[in-house]
Amino acid sequence: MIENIPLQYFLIVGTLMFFIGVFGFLTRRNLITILMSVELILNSVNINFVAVNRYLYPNNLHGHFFTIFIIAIAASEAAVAIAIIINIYRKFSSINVENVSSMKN
Amino acid sequence: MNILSLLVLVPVLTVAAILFAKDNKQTRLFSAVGMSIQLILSAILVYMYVTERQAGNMDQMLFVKDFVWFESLNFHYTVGVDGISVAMIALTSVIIFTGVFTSWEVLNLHREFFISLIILSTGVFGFFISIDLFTMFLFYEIAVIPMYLLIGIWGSGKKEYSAMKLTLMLMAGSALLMVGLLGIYMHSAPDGGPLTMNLLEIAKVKIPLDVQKFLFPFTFIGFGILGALFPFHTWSPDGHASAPTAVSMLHAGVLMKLGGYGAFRVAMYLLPDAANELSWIFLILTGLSVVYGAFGAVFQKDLKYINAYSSVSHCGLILFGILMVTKTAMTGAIIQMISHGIMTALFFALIGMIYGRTHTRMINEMGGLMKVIPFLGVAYVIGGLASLGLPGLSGFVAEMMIFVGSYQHPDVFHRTLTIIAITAIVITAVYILRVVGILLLGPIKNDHYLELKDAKWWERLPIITLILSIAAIGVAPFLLVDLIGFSLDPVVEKLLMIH
Amino acid sequence: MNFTYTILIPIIPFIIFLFIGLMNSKIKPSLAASLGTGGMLISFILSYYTAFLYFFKSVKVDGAYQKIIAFNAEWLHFTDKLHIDMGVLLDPISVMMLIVVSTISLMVHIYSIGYMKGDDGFNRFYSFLSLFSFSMFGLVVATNIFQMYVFWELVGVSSFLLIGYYYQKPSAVAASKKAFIVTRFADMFFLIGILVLSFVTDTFDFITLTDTTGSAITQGGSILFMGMSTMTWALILIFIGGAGKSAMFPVHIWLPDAMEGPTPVSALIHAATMVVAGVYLVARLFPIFEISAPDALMVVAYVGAFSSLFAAIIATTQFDIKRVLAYSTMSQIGYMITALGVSGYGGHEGVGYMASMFHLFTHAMFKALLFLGAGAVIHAVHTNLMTEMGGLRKYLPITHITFLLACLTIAGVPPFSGFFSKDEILVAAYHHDKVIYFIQMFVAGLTAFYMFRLYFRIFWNTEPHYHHTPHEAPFSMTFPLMFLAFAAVFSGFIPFEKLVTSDGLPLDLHTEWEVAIPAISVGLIGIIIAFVFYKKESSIPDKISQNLRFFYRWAFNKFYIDELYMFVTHKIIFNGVSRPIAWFDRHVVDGTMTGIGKATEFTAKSIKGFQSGQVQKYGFVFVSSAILLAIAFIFYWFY
Amino acid sequence: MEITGAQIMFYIFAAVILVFSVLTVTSRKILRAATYLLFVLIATAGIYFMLKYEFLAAVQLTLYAGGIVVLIIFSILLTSHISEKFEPISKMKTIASFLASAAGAILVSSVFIQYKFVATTKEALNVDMEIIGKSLLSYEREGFVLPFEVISILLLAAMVGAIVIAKKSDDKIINEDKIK
Repeated sequence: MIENIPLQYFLIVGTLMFFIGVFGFLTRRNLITILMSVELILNSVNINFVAVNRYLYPNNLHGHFFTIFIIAIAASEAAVAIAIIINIYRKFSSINVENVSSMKN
Repeated sequence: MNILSLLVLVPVLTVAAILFAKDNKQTRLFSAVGMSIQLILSAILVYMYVTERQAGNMDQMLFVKDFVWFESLNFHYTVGVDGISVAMIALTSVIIFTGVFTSWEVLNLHREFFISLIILSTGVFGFFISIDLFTMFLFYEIAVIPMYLLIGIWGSGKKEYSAMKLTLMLMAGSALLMVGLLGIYMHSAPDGGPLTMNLLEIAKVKIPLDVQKFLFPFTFIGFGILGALFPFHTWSPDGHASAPTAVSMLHAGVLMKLGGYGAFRVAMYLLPDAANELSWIFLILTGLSVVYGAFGAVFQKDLKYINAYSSVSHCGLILFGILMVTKTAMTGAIIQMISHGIMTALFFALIGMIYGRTHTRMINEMGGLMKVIPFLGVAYVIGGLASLGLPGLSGFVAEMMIFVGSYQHPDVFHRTLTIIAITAIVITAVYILRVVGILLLGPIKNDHYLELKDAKWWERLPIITLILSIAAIGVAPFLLVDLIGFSLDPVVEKLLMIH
Repeated sequence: MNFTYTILIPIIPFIIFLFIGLMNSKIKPSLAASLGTGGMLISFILSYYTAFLYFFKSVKVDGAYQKIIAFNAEWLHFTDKLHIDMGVLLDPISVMMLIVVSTISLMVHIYSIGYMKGDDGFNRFYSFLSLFSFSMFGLVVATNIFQMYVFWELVGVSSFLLIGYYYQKPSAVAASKKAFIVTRFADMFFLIGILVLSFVTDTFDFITLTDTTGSAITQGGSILFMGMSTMTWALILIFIGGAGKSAMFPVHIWLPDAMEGPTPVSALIHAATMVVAGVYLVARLFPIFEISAPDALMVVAYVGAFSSLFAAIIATTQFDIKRVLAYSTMSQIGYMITALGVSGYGGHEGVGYMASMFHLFTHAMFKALLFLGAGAVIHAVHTNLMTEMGGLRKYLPITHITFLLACLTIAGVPPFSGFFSKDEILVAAYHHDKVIYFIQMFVAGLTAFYMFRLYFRIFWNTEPHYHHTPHEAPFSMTFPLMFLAFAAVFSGFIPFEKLVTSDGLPLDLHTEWEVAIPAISVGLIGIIIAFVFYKKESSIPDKISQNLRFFYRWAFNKFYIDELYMFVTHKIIFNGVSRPIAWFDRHVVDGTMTGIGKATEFTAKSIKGFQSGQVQKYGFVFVSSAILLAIAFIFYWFY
Repeated sequence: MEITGAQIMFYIFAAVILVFSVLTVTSRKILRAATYLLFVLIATAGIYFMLKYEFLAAVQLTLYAGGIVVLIIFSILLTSHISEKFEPISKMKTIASFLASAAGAILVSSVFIQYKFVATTKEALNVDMEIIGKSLLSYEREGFVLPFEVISILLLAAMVGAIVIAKKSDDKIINEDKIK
């Protein structure tokens, strides 16, 4: 099914997605959108893992399992992050990163 | 138990006892008892040392004890004393003893004050007994750090600023010193074999001249900062002005001597070639600071500032004598350490007591105090006379040994510097008499001074102790010279070998 | 012959000093006085006994008096050759000085019982007197130059304490401070001189130093700088120290002010004993001066001559009787110094040396007498100013007679002692240097004039209105007057030339009338002028001072030397050196240190912005740096 | 060159991923951004299908697209007004971030394009549920039991942590106010 698509295509998609995520991470100010950017980054990495696994080392499943673990970690991360976001929202009535600066000074 | 380790242990136990003290009375009682024991102990040490020497023990260091501390780096806890350290230990125990009594009535945080004070003295005692550079440095830091608390908490005036300045400058000195000491350590075994921090071992090794020249400034300035080496002395006036009485006493009396002692024991002894090559720079600095400090004192109005600048002048003379590399001048420098230690402690004690009565340290606000507080007045005059080098008191002996010793130096350069330094004795007379004239003599300026009370017993005790020490050294200097005896020989020989 | 007991002479006053000083407030004044006086009496007797033994019983070698070390112990060890010893050296001059010091000191002790009666600090006064006596004895018997320096400083401090005795009086405090600092300034040169001397000769010991056949004396002949040899410099420096104590120009300014002290102190310290320490010092080192540094000796002679003239001129213009005496003292010490300066070593050449010592002796007696007499006068009328005195001969008969005798002595009227000693000095000057001879001759006339001016103003002249009738002092005060008057009159007959000479050998001297007659006539002229001017109230002195207004004012203000010193110390040293140094230290040196601290703080503040706590900023920096690094590495490795 | 169906599929997925990724990070309405993220995640699952990792694709759909996105949407609803629009982002920041990201993307892509990947010659593994399950619980070679356990503990910890953090603790807040 993938005979005609070179590995590089997948990798480039992953790369572009990664840097779009980075761009989002750097520009967005809402904590939740930042979280979403992070999800994008994680996903792009997953694509790379999986593609490399399939194309270069089909004899084992390392990339595959790594992706599974990353998904699990992403899930826990999202849970904790959202808990923190909600807590911050309670305290500052905002989830704008620039407003959250009580550790400064 | 080795008597030297006891010297460190007794203050530690005293601190422990103070922790269990119930109230202020017990606190100061414990401190007084502990420090009296310490005083007796040092007297015993002097006696033991003298008997040992008379019995013909010619080792460089006596009562040596050695424990491995960090085996992998070959750091040891090595203690031992020669005549110089014994003299310095005796000085320290006298000063801390009197210091405890002068702080009999500290107002707040009594217990914490005494604890810090005694920890400080632990560091000093440890420093003087160490012959391992690492142990020495460790105790040095123990002595320097409580200073910050003592000035910052119990001080007066701009105390935070002064405490910070003092601590930072001394820490900068420690940093330089650390470089120097580690450098020496790294070159302590040129032929392979384990590196060592032991002074006596390193002294046998010949460190290459280039390395010595690199390390000497670090070591000498590192110790010199504590010894008020010009231009690194500026912590001293502010620090002393802000410190509480006992702390000023201990600091000017003992802590500043750590600098001179260290410069002599480490910088000069271990790096003799560099000392010979580079001493001219420091000689100029110290020679100038002798005069400079005296001139600086002439114009001050605050009693403590006057004394601080006078300390700069006198401590300059210590380093000056050490750098002169003649045995007489070095002996003089050691005696000057002791003499200045006692003298300046006496001054600071008196200033504290006068301040406690008049609530000012500005000399132009006081006058005619001799009439109302004759005991303190007379003591101040005696201290002043000792400071300006009156024969029969300790200052004279020290100064003359330094001057005569320095003038025996074969180089014209050294002799010229000696003459410059001698001019300070006139300026010293000027500022001492100016203070005595304004502060003690003349008509009484302020009516409510008429009601001032003269010294109480706990004030008389330290002052009499200090004056007796000054007079004893002044009248019978040969005892002290004998005690120091040939302890200087290894250093002088090492330094002269290169000539 | 064993002289070891002589160490008791200084030790006894020292013990008494300690006792009275420590027990200050606990003992009665009468006990202090009797202890002080009693102790002094013992020292006095011992001194006379020593003198007797030394001059008449001791063994002479080739007819010369030997230097005897009665006691010597090492006190402070510098090097194997240089060490301070504490000891007792007996030779003609030190034995003579023992006599002078013990006599005057005993008289002053006795006198003070009456003079200081009822004073607050009576015990303190006696303890200081004892301290002074101890130091002065220690000074005169010094076996080495450093011992001398030690006691030199101690006499300095006793002088300081005694001048500042009335310490609640600001002028006394200022005077004591001035005295100490000025002499200290001179002592600094003394110390440097000692160091230079010991450096070239390798010894402090007087006997080694002054051994005319030894090696020490020939050292240091090389030129040091300004065309003078090291030895010359050393000795000039040492002489500056002596000049400081002996109030020679230009370091004399402390002496007139020192009259703020109690009068017995002025008599003891500032007339008879301490101020001649400089003379004694030069005499002590005389062989070196004469043999290896004649240049230095010439300096000594001219400084002495100039000082004596200078002081005598000022003395004629002063009104404070103690100041007149102070300048007179300075002038007379100038005489002694000059005499040493014009002297040679050994034989007949050494007549100046002998004359100087002779004059020192007689001067001590008559000047102490004059001061004690002045003290009795002040005691009676409670003022120092001669303008408020007059006609006192009726009220103070004993004082009057003794004072007159002292004035005749100092004026050089034969057969009083002053005549003999002054005559010898003039003889020595006559043979050595005519300029000095004429100066000294003129000064002799001036001396007679101002002394009799003083005498007539006090005891004759118009009597002012006294608040209460002056009365004669008690016996404790008049006894010393009479004793000293006796000494002043008759000490001229002591055969000094047989006892105290430069090389210990007796001299054969007879009066040289071609010098003596002009001297006597000059003295008489001075007395007559004073008689005309001041016997009765007269307008001539005012007229003269009007005509010589400029010069008079100059002299009256002591030639503005004090003002010059004030200018130098306050304007130049204080404002020009000390204040800038204090400023420099606070602002430049400390400023640099604080600046380093400030710089750290500033750096911290400026980079604090980077640590904003904003994750996105961190992220941006992280990402861009990572990319830049990656680019850099890739290009570095692959291209 | 003939265009296969697989290629078309890939291009569609890639286009969806990239377009919606961009929309996710640029949209000024937060709920829309979340929706776009959902599309990205689904397209990613499609890519997994293409690579014949069906299990992974299923996990991606259920856990990511299903779980996490729902979680995010919940938190959006809790903390934001749906109609709220973000303030526009400052130009400087956008340009700087864009430059950094673009530079990174170009760099990494160029590396990928230039690098010659070499595939292993070993026989491919047929990925079925049995192998996946055995590998996860095997402690031998090619076994993943240790990371599996670690990840389970992490999940537990995260769960506990999330609850503790999100739990309302009134007294603590009051205390902090007092300190201020």
